[in-house]
Amino acid sequence: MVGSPVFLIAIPLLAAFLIPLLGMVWKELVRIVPGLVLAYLTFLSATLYIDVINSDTIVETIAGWRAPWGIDLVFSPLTGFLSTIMTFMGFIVWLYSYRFKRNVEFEAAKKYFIFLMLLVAASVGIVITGDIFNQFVFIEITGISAYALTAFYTGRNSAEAAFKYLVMGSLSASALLIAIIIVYAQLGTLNMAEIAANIDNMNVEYRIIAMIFFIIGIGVEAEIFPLNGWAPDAYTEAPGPVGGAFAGIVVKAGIYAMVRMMFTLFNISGPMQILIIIGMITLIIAETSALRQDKLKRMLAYSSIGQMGLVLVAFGMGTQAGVFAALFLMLNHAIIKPMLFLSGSYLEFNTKNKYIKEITGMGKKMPVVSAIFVLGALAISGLPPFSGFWSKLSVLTAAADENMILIITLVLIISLVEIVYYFRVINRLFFFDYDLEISVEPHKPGWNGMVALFVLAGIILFIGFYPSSVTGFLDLAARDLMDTHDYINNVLQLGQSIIQ
Amino acid sequence: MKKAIVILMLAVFGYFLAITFLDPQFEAERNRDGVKKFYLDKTVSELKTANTVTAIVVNFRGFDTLGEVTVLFLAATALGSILFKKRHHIGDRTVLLPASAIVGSGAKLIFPAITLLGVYVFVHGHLTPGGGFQGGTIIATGFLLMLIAYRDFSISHNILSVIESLAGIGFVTFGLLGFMNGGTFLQNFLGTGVLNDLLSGGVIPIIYILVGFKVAAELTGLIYTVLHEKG
Amino acid sequence: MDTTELIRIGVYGTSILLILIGLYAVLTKRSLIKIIIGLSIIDGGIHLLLIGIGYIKDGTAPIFSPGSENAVARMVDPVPQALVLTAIVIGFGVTAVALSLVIRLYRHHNTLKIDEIKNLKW
Amino acid sequence: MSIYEIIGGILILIGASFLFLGGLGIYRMPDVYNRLQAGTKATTLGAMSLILGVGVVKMEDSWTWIVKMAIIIIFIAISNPISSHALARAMYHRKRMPYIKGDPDKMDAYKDAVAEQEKAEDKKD
Amino acid sequence: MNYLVFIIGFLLLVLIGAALYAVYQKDLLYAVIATGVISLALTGLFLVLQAPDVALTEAAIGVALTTIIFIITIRNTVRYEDEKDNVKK
Amino acid sequence: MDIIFYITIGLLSLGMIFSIIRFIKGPTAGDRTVALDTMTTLMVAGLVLLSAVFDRFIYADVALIYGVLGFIGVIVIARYLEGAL
Repeated sequence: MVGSPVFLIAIPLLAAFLIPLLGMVWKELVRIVPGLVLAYLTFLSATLYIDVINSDTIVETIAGWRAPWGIDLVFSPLTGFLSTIMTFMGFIVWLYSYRFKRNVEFEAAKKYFIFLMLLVAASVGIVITGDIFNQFVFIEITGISAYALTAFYTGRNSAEAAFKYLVMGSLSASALLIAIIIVYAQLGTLNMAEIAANIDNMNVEYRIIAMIFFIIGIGVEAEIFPLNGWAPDAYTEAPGPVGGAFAGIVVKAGIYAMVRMMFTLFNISGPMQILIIIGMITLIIAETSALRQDKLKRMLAYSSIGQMGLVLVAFGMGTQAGVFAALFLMLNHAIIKPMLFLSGSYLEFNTKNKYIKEITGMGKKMPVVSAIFVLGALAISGLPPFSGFWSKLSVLTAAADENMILIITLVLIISLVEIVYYFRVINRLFFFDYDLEISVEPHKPGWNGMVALFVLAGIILFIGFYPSSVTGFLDLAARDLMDTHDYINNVLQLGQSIIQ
Repeated sequence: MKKAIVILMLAVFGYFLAITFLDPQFEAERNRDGVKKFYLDKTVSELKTANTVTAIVVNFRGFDTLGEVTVLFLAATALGSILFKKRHHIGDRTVLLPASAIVGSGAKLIFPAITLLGVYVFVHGHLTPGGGFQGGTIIATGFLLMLIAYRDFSISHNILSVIESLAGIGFVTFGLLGFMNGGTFLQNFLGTGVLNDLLSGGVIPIIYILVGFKVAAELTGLIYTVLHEKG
Repeated sequence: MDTTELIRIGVYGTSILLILIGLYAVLTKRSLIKIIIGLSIIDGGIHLLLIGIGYIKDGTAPIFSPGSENAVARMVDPVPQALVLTAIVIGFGVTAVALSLVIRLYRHHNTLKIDEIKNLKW
Repeated sequence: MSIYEIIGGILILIGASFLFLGGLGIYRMPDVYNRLQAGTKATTLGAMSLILGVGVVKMEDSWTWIVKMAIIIIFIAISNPISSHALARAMYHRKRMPYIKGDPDKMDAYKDAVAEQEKAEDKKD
Repeated sequence: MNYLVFIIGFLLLVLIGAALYAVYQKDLLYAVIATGVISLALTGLFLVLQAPDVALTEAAIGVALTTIIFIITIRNTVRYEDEKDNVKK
Repeated sequence: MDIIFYITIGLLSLGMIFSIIRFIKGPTAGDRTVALDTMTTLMVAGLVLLSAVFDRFIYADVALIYGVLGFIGVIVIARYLEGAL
């Protein structure tokens, strides 16, 4: 074993506290160290994940008190899978923004990389923790770094987007805290496994109310329908790579928290229908809004919300196949959406108002970046032979198994809508006449950005041609999520007590 | 119109809260003991920490505290980042008129006392109410008093950030030392002493003192940043 | 109705009222600082609620100072207190960030009114 | 009832009545300077007396109480005058005029003047 | 009826009153001072409800720091909720 | 002894009520700040009294810290009103 899951949180925090000191020694270190840390985290997470798949779930206790009393970290096939994706995407985002033009100034770069690293670490924390209050703390850390990153550029309307995000974020955090209070008052514990084991002792009425507050609390991170008003603005106003980090990392953590709560914590008949309804509303509203957007990043943001709605619909089927499809969608979205954000950020780098019409003709000036953007667009709208196709297909098969005609039609229509609005951009990129008035000079991408984009494109193509390479992992993860009993056993019965 | 919708929403929301918390059932059905008894017992028998809340904050749920310290660290950093200006100069505060001699000498008189009080609060965190956060806040407020009373009182941002970093590193290092010695992060690996002694509780007082230094440095930096910001 | 019951209902009811008042301020007030005041009122309500959960009849603080070592049965629940401690500090961090955002918004727009700060659709 | 309790009780009652009078003074006094007198002088004495009384009452059991009470008293003795001074000075710099004793008619005139001045002053902030 | 009920009831009333005042007051400075009063009542309540740790935290953070930071923000921005009451500097 | 505590608590509450009325009535910022200052002192006394009522020595820490920090808060407001913050 190379390390313990606790290092996934402890090392980034240590590095974050260390970076101001290192910056005094050599200024370049503030840029390099976060990358090293994120690379280490990716390595650690991947190694642990392979361990977990081959043997058993790792339950790491903290401060020597086992599960119901202390805080524990659960590194299971599901959480390991998600944390590996997140740390990897964090590394890619770091690589992309390593020499990002506006970050060259020392003070700004220092803060930017601290926020980015803590954003990744706290999102991993949301996923691997086994304690609801600890999850709340990590959600707040994610939130504050996200607010700071959203307001990072002083020139734009970013403060406004960040303020909006902050108000919604703290309201939802309050709701989450109320849910925690209800659960703690009734069951006297904060541990997820203990709650899941004792949930039957709780009055159904209180269970439902606590669940509603939980959904409100996590909904902001997970971008579900009434609570996603912040998302388009934050994605638009934040620095380009940060939009990618939100879509690839933070939202995944939010979705995870939500499904963990639904599947494991609250064992009520019917939550799955709630998920389907929420997901469908989110999906329809977001995709129709994406159709009307005239700014590239805003369109991508709505598309991201829509994808999350689709993920929720797939989770809401509640079957093994549905969960599998949802995880596949999450994997694809975690890779493709950041790629779109990163390449899109290059495309519109020098435009003034970030409108789609301003990038006309970029396909000829920046062919490689544009090609990668097109690849991402095709993949996310689910065209074969790219990876997005397989995930949409698995959603369709899962729905077909359950005879959910409505969902099948919806998914097909949504795919059509997605194709329409992505082709609008592709059309602008390649097939519109070069117009001197609105066209701008291209921004020359750095080597680091190109490496990041190529790695992502390679992964998409690889998954597209060999989908069977990931389905095994996804299957294990899906089984892990479905098996509540196993989770409780793993966490609560460590065998011998390690209390002295 | 909008207000009516809001009030309707609030009514629904309040109804949900009321049927939960004001219901006598809520009290009757709850599981009173839960983890509480275990904490109270173990605090005395194993950790030898008089203040159970401190034991929970630093040891049982020490991971939360690590996150909490990170939140403050992030808030201080975010404040610097959000209020960042292109030409970054910490200009003079536009003090229109200096504080009177009474406030000045009073501040001078009371500042060491406040600092001492803060130190007392976080050193005795495991015996009496209070601890790192409270003590750190008190010290930071003392610095604020000096900043208000004297226009030329200044604190080096570098020293603050060094203290902050060292304290944070110390916290995580103690956690990792626990990992090396006992097998789990933040585990207590020192002798626990006798209940109600100053030197009891193993690593708990040490960690709380580190937290105190960190919080004091962070909040002082935060106040300093906001105070020198002229809108 | 005995005393503990009365205290319980009073504390819970007030916390709920505080949460509602704060929420009302956040949703209807047009000044940015008022919104943040609303948020901090909500926080206060929730903290009170959490402390109220832990209170028991004739309770005493969970601190084993000399002379009260034997009061274990009377001690109130220490866990909500630890949680509130964490929540207060986190709430302060969020408030500080929010206020710095307000200062920056004022720098750009020269106003605190939410209606006039609408370059993005609210 | 021991001698400690009697002395302490008397001190506590004296302190409480001074604190009450301070609160009453805040309510009754005509202008801000007078209110400052009542609100800080009387309450400082009251708080000191009350705290001393508590220390004396508890002196029967242990001496630690009176030490801590003494610390609190010292802090109050230093801090309260400073804050009231700072407030008075702030009011003076805002050119808040004091109320000059006279017949009740002047009271209304004074109130009007204060309101006027306040309006004008606050605009400047 | 014992004195605890009286103290708690009194502080709860202060709490609600101060919260309403803070929400309805047009002058932001007064609203901020009212939040200080909310913290004051909360400190007392926490002590009565046997949570001295929390009372200490609320006293340190709620009464002093939050109020101070709000006031510094008001110093940096404007004092009144209604624009027309603010005279541009 | 109990009767003394009752009377004291009653007197303190009355003082608090008068300060609150002054706080609400105003009319100026100075009056409100004076009311806040008075409330702080009253609260310090009340907290000390509560620690005596509960007979827990350690509760007095809260009063001590409340007194110190409340005073700094009042000074900040005063400096703001002076226009000198």
